[in-house]
Amino acid sequence: TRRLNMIEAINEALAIMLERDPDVIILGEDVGYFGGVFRATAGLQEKFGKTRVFDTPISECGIIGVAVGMGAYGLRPVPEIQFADYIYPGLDQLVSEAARLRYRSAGEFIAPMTVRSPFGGGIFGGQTHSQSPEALFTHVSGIKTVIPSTPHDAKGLLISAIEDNDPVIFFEPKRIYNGPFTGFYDKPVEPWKKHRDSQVPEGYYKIPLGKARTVREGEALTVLVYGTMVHVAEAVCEARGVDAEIIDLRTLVPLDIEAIETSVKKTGRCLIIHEATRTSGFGAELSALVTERCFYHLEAPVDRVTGFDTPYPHSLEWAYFPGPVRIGEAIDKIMSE
Amino acid sequence: TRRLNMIEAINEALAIMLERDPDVIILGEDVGYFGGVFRATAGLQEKFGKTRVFDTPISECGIIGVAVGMGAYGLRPVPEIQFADYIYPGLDQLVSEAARLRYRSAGEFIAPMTVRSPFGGGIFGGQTHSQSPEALFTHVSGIKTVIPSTPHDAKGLLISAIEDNDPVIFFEPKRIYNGPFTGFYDKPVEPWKKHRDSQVPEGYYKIPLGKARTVREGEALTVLVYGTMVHVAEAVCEARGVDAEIIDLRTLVPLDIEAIETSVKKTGRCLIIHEATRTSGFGAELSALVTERCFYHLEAPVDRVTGFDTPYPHSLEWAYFPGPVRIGEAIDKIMSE
Amino acid sequence: KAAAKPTPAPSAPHGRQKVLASPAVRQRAKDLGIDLSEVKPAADGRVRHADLDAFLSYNGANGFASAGT
Amino acid sequence: KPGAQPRPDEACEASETAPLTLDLIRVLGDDNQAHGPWDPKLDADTLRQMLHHFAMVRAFDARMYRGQRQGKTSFYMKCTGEEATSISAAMALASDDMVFPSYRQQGILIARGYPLVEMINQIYSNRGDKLKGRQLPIMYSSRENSFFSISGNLATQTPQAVGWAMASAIKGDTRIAATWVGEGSTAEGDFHSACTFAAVYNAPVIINVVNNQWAISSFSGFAGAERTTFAARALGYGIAGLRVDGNDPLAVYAAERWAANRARSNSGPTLIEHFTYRAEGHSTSDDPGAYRSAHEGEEWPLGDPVNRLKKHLIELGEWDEDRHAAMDIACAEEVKAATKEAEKNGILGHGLHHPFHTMFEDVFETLPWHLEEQAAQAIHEREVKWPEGKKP
Amino acid sequence: KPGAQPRPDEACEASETAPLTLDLIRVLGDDNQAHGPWDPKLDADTLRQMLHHFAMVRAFDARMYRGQRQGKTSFYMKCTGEEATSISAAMALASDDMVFPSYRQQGILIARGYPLVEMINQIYSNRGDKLKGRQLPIMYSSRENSFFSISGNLATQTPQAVGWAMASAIKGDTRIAATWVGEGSTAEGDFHSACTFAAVYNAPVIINVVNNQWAISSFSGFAGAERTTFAARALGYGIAGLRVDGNDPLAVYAAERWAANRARSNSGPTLIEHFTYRAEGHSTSDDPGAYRSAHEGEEWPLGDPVNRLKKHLIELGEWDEDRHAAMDIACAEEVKAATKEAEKNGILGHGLHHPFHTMFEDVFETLPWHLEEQAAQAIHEREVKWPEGKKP
Ligand SMILES: Cc1ncc(C[n+]2csc(CCOP(=O)(O)OP(=O)(O)O)c2C)c(N)n1
Ligand SMILES: Cc1ncc(C[n+]2csc(CCOP(=O)(O)OP(=O)(O)O)c2C)c(N)n1
Ligand SMILES: [Mg+2]
Ligand SMILES: [Mg+2]
Ligand SMILES: [Mg+2]
Repeated sequence: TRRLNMIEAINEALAIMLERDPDVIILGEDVGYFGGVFRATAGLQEKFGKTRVFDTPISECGIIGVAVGMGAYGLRPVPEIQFADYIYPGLDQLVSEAARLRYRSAGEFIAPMTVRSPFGGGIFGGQTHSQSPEALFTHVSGIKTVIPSTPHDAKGLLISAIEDNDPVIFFEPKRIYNGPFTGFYDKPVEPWKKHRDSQVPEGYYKIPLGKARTVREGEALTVLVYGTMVHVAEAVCEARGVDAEIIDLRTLVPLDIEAIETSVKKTGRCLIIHEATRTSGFGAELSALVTERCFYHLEAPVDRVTGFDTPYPHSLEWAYFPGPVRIGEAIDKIMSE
Repeated sequence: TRRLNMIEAINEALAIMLERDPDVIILGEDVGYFGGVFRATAGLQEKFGKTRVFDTPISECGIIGVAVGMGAYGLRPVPEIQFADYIYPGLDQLVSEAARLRYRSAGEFIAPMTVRSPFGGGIFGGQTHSQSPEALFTHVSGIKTVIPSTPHDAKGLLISAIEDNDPVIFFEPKRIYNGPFTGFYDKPVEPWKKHRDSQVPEGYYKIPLGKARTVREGEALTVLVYGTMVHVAEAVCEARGVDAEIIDLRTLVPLDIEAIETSVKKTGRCLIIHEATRTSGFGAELSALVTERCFYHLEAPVDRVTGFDTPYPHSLEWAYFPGPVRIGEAIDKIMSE
Repeated sequence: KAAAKPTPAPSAPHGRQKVLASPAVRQRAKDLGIDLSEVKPAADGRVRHADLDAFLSYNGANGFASAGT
Repeated sequence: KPGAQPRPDEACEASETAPLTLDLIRVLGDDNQAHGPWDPKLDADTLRQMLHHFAMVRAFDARMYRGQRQGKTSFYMKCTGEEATSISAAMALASDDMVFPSYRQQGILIARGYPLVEMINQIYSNRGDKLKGRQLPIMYSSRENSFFSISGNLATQTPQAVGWAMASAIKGDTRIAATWVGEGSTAEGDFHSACTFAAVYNAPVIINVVNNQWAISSFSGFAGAERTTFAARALGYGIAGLRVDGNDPLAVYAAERWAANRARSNSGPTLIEHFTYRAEGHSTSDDPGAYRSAHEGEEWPLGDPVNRLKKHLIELGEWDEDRHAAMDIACAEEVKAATKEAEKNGILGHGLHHPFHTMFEDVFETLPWHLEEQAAQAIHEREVKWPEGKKP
Repeated sequence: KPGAQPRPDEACEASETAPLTLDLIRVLGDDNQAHGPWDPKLDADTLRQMLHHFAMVRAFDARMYRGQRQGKTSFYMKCTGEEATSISAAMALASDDMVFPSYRQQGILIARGYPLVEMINQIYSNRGDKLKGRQLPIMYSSRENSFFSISGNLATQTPQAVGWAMASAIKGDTRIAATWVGEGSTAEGDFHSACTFAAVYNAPVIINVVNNQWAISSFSGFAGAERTTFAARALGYGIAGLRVDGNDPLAVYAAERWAANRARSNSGPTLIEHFTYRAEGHSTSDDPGAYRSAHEGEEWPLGDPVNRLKKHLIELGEWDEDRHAAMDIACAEEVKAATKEAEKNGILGHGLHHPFHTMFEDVFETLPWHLEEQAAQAIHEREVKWPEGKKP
């Protein structure tokens, strides 16, 4: 193992899959010659050629649409959507076509694509470079939603996603591409190389989709979280000295319900954290599931800490962001019930 | 008041608003000369002319996109999307543009449009004429989601929606256009004219957005429901003799939280019903809210009865539909806890 | 247990007397065979584990067996 | 006019086709003979085979339409008057070229020999339906016949076809892709994506725009037809474009073959507008009387393609009225027999559907826990509704 | 070549413009004189005003770029080399014609006299920002100046412009709409919707495609430029199309005025391709060195529009180098002064932002309960972080 940041880990996963499987191809805006606006595909076109890694017209509909056709042919496309905020023009091809193709053709045709897309805020990107639309995809049958939180996981999950025969949306928390941001925006962010989970094995390895990761064990409270917020949650629990069990979901669909149930039944308290807007965010589903499955174990109301129900504002982004204060107070409240 | 079915009530609301406000215009696929595939706009072009009511190219993106521009000009467009299943190509214009225009321009420009769209299943329409995508819109900040369940409400809510200065998505439960379907698909559906809520006042009246309707009062259980499922819920409670308080939400965003809280605190039990797929459906948000706000009053887990997490299947649609058996068993379970 | 006791309560004018408690407290009470409405709640009207404990030790003195932890 | 259109080399510059995008390629004249450079010079056997496919589709449409009216299924769509745009086009392709049709190209399946019984099973969504009753009638899929799964969402198949063609090119495969889309549907953004990607990557694909002049109740002007032709869209992207009389089976065949040869030799994509006429209602849910005059249909603006091909064959001395009448009867019989056969597997809503568990299969490759739970619920509900022994 | 392009009547058939979609309308020659029928014959005052706007935008871009580098804001985008495509075009419109720009048309605001301080307030997202700090820098909005709110989502403004124009026509208003979209962005479905709706409803709109040859790192070929021009897209829809040298201020003015007159007289929409060159990086987040050669930029393929206009004025005897140098200094001073003024309202991230409650306003016309609750939470958090007296 070496220490990699998240972009390097993703780049490595892509390179490995391009190498191993001649049917894997990468397409998207600026992913080819330039290597992607976040450099996730840097060097890949040079290494694998223009038929394996190529730039596309600026049409998310076209990018996903041709990927559906390529999947039907037998390729395993890995399209990039430059920012999750820009996925909507391609949404119909993703939710009405890719996600339903296996079902509607009774398995005759499949869409084994992995749509990579940077998501989330905290980079002063304003309302169109900061969104977290993951909940929308979890409502659609037939698509898997995967969100890594560390370089180690990013590589292993991305390889699993690419090998998966179902369409996967792979959201990359761009705020932590370069370091595990903990929500203390006025302090410098540590680089990944200092973090335990930047240890990335060389070569091919997989992390199964649908399996959560216990970030730390605890008895007092279960925290359900994913992406950037994993690190914020961890830092806050650390700072408050709460004996929290932090579960990084890694995959929203399919969900590791067993890990969730076991933990909440143990702790009797559950806090859910995400950066996305609150109403009908994935936190709502988690809250409903916990209530349905762990009801009589609950000592306190399941609570959600989320982004607000507004567009992501440019200048007030740290007021919007579900940071240490919001999380800390929610923890205090749950623990005091 | 006269007795109208839902299509007639909607048609009347549109006619009244076209009459009252010269800035109201109607556009959509087949809405003009023909009067809409469900006849909701029948006669309106003839009466108000081709500049007020007109057919469009088959481009949901264009329909919503031009409506945004028309709204910016000062018109009050009422676009129709022929089936909710076909809204995705126009989703970006709706969620990234219409919904955020007031916010991003700090009120300089608004998008006071009402997007009407038939939704829901039960008509053997297969997976592309049966969807209930309302949850997606509730996750987006800046758009209101309205769903009527009776001719009386349809007219009053639609008038409110059109007069509202925010974008509204107005989902019409197509299964009950002609009669209040109660889920007993093997029995003939009564026509609206026999139903109490087909009494529709003549002329202009409004039902405020954000106010739920108590369909019936009860002490034993709160049922949160909207659209077609209101009638199914009522029939099942009737059949089982459960003293349920049935709340027809009418507006999902903004939600009538007061009505919900008051009722659940009274009954201590809550069942949520919708036809949409379960995972991350609006039921999840309702469940989370009830848990957050009525936790210590709950005597049983909040439960959801929903469509399954599959595309709407053509031949097995009654196995998919959250009908009397699924609802009845859920009620029994909640009441036995 | 759908049948509602028509005992009027000041806070819930239309229904049976409501006991406020977390599901975990309700479950424990149920396991212990305790009717929550007989437990004296705290000032905020809610029954907590401590209130159950107090109820148990009070009734324990009257011959009930302790449920342990 | 028939025979007057020049036929450029298949490897020509796209711009050379510009005049053809505003013209109308025709081969069959009023004299029922083939004219000009676009005459595909098909032998009589091939022509008779084509005619037979035409007759079969028409017989099939007639019976399925009636079946829907009789309550055997929920929905049906005819292609009356447009038979050549699918059948003649499909015959000009290799049988393993991949097609991405819209919902009105049942002719392709017929031309490729897909069994009628399978089609009817799908339409009835019965126990024999290979798509497990999941799809609306006529939304076929046949991987074996290189026929892509039909979507209810208009125009989505067009960029998919381009993607398939790009994949074929990447892999050095000789197969090409062809897609069909209604003129009304060309307004969708997907169509624009398809044309843009086809142009940028020089994809070996044929984009067939079936301009039947109607989109449900909206005449083609609402897709822009009053401004220019649909073939002219090709000019906008700098790809080859042809406009063909879609009711002239020979012209359709020739145009499609031209485009197929062009694609196969890596000379690029072609957009073909098939100018035709939707002779019947949009679907069984439609009432065309509400928006177009009753005799508009009778006028068959371009002439019934079946009739035109029949007369051509008679003119060639290769066919006669008696054989034609006999063929029509034989087709009707064959369809009837297939219908009977399919009905053994059940009709819609009469119980002989696929087992409830199939509803949860193929959402994903394997069932995650939540679908397993939901499947158990559905099966449980079935038992509640129809306890052991009671027929569902 | 300059002056050689015919200028059809503004009310001509769209098809008459076909040759112009493949040509390049030019007015200014190497001799720095205006040539041919497209010469807009502007008076010297107007030309000087135009030149002043050019200089001002360039000074503004230079300073804002530096400001971003100095950490005063998060983001900036220059329009260097493309000044004419917004300024000269805007000057050819009526001041109350509605514009739907993309993000690189700051020139329109300058041309319409929008105060620099307001622009900078927006860029700094400070307390003075009329958009309340909500939008990414340069995403201006000014209803007063008939300048539509800029979106981060590419091409979405194009059907909106068409809708505005349709509304104007419905209301019998004489105002027209104009929109700007990058050549890369024409691949989006929205652009296709815009063209289709413009064609179908004959909307009084101008669709300006700014072909600056680059879309971030992707050259225009990825939008289809190797196949045909972007102006040729107009042919596909049967609307008028013009292709103009976007670095020739007189040609841009003339083409835009032609299209405006056409639209205003109800003769229909026009698509104009402005062929130009993005002389700098895509934005402050970009590193063009990674994908294009360093001297590509230096070559200024079509000649710097500022320089060309300056030389023309000098050639006319209406300008000289000294006045030009003085103007540049004056512009820089004016920008500097405006910057100072704006900085009094704060710079990004330094506390002088709008109050927290504004974050929840304008989501809807009035705040529903859930936003009221969330606003209270945000304000509470503020108090926790910065208790009374402690500066945030
Ligand atoms: C995205 C989408 N929007 C709307 C519809 C509803 N719809 C079904 S068919 C149709 C008309 C299509 O007309 P055309 O493309 O000309 O094809 P034709 O029916 O004439 O073959 C419409 C609007 C749909 N299926 N998908
Ligand atoms: C829908 C959408 N997709 C992708 C992006 C990311 N993006 C921002 S600018 C840009 C390039 C646009 O190029 P072009 O249209 O040529 O405009 P230019 O920058 O050259 O003015 C891209 C891909 C976006 N903003 N919106
Ligand atoms: Mg995959
Ligand atoms: Mg058609
Ligand atoms: Mg560009």
